[in-house]
Amino acid sequence: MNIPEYTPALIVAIPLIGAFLTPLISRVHDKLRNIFVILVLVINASLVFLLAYDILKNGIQTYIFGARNLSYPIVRILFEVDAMSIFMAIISSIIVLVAVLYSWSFMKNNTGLDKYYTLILLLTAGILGMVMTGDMFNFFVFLEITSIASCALIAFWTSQAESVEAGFKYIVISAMGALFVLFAVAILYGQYDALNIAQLADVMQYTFLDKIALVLLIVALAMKAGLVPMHMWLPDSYGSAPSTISLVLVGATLASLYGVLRVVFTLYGNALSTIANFDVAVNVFIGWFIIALAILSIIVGVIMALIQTDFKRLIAFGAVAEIGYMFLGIGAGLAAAGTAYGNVALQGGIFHIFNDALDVGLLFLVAGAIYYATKERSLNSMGGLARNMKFTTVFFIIGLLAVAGMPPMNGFASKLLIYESTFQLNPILAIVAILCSILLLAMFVKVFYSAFMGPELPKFKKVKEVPKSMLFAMGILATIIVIFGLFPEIILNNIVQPAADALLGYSEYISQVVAGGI
Amino acid sequence: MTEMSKIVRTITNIAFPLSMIFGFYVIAHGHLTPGGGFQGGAVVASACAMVLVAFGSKWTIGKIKEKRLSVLESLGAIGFIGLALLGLVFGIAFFHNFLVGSDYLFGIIPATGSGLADINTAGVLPLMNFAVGIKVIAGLFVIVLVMAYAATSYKEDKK
Amino acid sequence: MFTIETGSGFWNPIVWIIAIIIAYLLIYIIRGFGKTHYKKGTEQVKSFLSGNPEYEKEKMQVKASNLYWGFTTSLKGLYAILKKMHTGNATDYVLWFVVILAIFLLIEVI
Amino acid sequence: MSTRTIAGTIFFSIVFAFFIFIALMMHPFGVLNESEMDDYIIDNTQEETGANNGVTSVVFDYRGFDTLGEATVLFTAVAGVIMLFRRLKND
Amino acid sequence: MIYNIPYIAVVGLILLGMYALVFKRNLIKMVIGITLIESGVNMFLITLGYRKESIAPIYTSSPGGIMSLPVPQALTLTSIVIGVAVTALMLSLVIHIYRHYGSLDAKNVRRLKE
Repeated sequence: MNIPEYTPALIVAIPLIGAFLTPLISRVHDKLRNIFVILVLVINASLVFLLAYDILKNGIQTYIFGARNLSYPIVRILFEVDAMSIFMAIISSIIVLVAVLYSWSFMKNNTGLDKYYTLILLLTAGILGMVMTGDMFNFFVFLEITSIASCALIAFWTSQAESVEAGFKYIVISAMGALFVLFAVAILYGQYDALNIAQLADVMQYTFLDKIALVLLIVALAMKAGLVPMHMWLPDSYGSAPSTISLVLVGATLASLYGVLRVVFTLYGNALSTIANFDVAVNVFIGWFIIALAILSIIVGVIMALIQTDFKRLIAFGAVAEIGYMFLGIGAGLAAAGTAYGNVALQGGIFHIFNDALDVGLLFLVAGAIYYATKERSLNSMGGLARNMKFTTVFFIIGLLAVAGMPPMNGFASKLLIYESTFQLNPILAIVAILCSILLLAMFVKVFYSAFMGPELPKFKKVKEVPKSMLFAMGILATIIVIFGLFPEIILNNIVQPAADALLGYSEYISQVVAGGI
Repeated sequence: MTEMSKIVRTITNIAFPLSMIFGFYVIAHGHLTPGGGFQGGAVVASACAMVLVAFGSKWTIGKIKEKRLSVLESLGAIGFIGLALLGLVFGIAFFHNFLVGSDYLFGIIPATGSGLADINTAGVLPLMNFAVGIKVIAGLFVIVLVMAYAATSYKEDKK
Repeated sequence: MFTIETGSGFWNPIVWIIAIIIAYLLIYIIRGFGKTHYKKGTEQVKSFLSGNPEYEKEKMQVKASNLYWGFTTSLKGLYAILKKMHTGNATDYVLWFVVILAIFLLIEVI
Repeated sequence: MSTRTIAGTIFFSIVFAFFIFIALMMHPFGVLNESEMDDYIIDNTQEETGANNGVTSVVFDYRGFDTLGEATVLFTAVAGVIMLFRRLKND
Repeated sequence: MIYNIPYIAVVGLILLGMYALVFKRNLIKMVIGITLIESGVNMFLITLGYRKESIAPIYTSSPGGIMSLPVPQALTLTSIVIGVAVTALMLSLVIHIYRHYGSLDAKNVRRLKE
């Protein structure tokens, strides 16, 4: 089956049109608006899947905006969608769809829902644009859309001081990070008079200024991805936002992680692999720096999570540790580029992106379900909830096992890849990773014990199971987790491996645009 | 914000139409002279903000509700993205300038090099300028209006 | 379809599930060898707290912040440092960014 | 002086030094290394887009998608501000 | 050296903004810091597009001669509007923070910590 060539443009345009129409439709009727938003996202997700099928079969898709003269495409903005981009697009479209389904009952009693849904659609458009664009400045624009929309959504419950505070911290951090990204883009533009990623990667000479631009890009995007010690905004904002928003924010954070990957492997892929510095290739320096911060993330994340009493803040610190695992895989893939275990590490890191989004997302939804049923946030005042919320408990157990990397859930498959490959790089890394994985399990067992087990508390006697739409949304994520756990090879070979190959095969990405490939 | 003195209000009454006209001029000639939808929109929005400052936020929000402005902004945005989509329908790509070189409105291609201004050029660019102009006017004004009104009403609630 | 190769080993969830089922069967069989004196509704099921009276059910629940008390106490020094790091002050967040930027610039460029 | 001030000053001055290096290493002001893409736009703007104003032709035609993103940013900010100052139910 | 003075001004603006972000505790001053960084970056983009003795890239009654680059100007336009949006949102959050905490000192605005 052939899909039209303009599908990549439609994938960004449809949520945008949906967002512009939502305020008008919500003047008509509230339910109509909810159905409309879900419809838009379902159409969008199906387009993403169609495009994914096409890309995995036929290779990179390029789309030039407003082209008449095809001989010189780099003046225009173009979308360049390879297997890695579509991998991220699949993750974010699933996550957003689940979040919107969950919001139907979860957010029902709030005012300002028309803006809420508008902002969610804008956030979707931002994430999808970020992962599909082939232009550095366009990347910056979508980064800003993502951060502004998520900042407004974090502060959605304006009556709570914590939400507003977290929103402010998030916007300060993300505005500064985005401005440094823009600064780096401007440095690159000043040197090579180009903004296209492929064109820049082709002409990159790795001068002094390029090095500084690389550092600025990596640090700014890593901060937006929540790498320790620049992670402190992350527990604040994940913990204070509504649960659905925490779920979507995971997608936004992972899009920044995608930015790091794209910068290191594609934009500087050409430069890093050819130029050696002090007899050691430059990518080894960067790789080890990322590994060091990743190990720090894992340790700090789990250690801090153990003492948290706020449910969502605890999960957020767990998410910091998970991000550390991803960066560990990526850093090992960079430090050992070209070797077999380096590739395995990279695959593990990329596979873990998907698993992290699902696992942490499911846990956030469970936290939201508990908040919906009991209006409690602190773990100290919970207890015995398993008696009245059976389905939620089952979903929590699935999420717990998955996030801690227990077999046979999906988290184990990706973590195994990371452990075994980093063991060949340096055994200490693998040991620390496994130990912290145990601590991760311990901290979620603590949550399980204090929230779900124990005697039934008198104030929770009347607690009921959450509505069906919320259960349905959690069920989708839990099902995907179990399927991924049982059939890891299918996922690995069909989605993850092409994504890793697309990252390593930067020359193909470049030749699509530069060498007259269009 | 509360109402200001009579002098300020009178001067605003005189200056407001002038700045509106200047803003719309900048929007309309965006494809010929320096300026465009954003710049002109900002000029018009600051004219509206001047009214807000002079007459107070309560009076202004009585004249125009922020919901109406929000709808206007949505319409501007839909117009912009709709023009882009029309490029896909009538032309060859998203954001394709399908009117240039056609016999319709704004279809003339000017002579290369320095020349006099001809407003009937540039294809969809003037239309996009107008869509963006409307969007920016509504957007910037609604930000100022909502912030001012919220500050005023909060003070009154506290009293 | 089920097996993933990791370069130095493999992982197959189906084999694992079969193994865990066998393990559970074994446990169940071993459990069958135990004594069968357990009777419901007698003194046997009541908890025995060295002769002290039993507390109310609600007070028996260990609160979340008291769990892993030993772990957190033994790592008190580490926790003091980490808590000091997480000031919650927005300017400190920016300072950490500057610190990492400076270190990375020194490592990478020089 | 607290530890924070000292550490801040040290790391800030390192970043300061590197940024000054950036300023010194850039190409001289007004003398461009590369201008192929922009020359193409300057030469072809009238023919391809029909606009006399090169900047507008870039904003709405060559890089029109950026402008859509920019309009979306403004739309997002407006939605966010209206949402933040909405009337809550309990008052 | 003398040719790089515009870049030094740019870097000075960015560093000034960073200084305000790191060492000032007032939230409004932090917002000002972000805006300073943003103006610095915008100025950087504009300086990149300048050619010696060039005119604006507009053909309407132009005197003729080489033109400065149009792309950086378009990028700056985009970046300015984005900056306006970010500033508006930050200021509305600051208003809310002041309502909740009664203070604009970053030292007091930290209920979320540890």
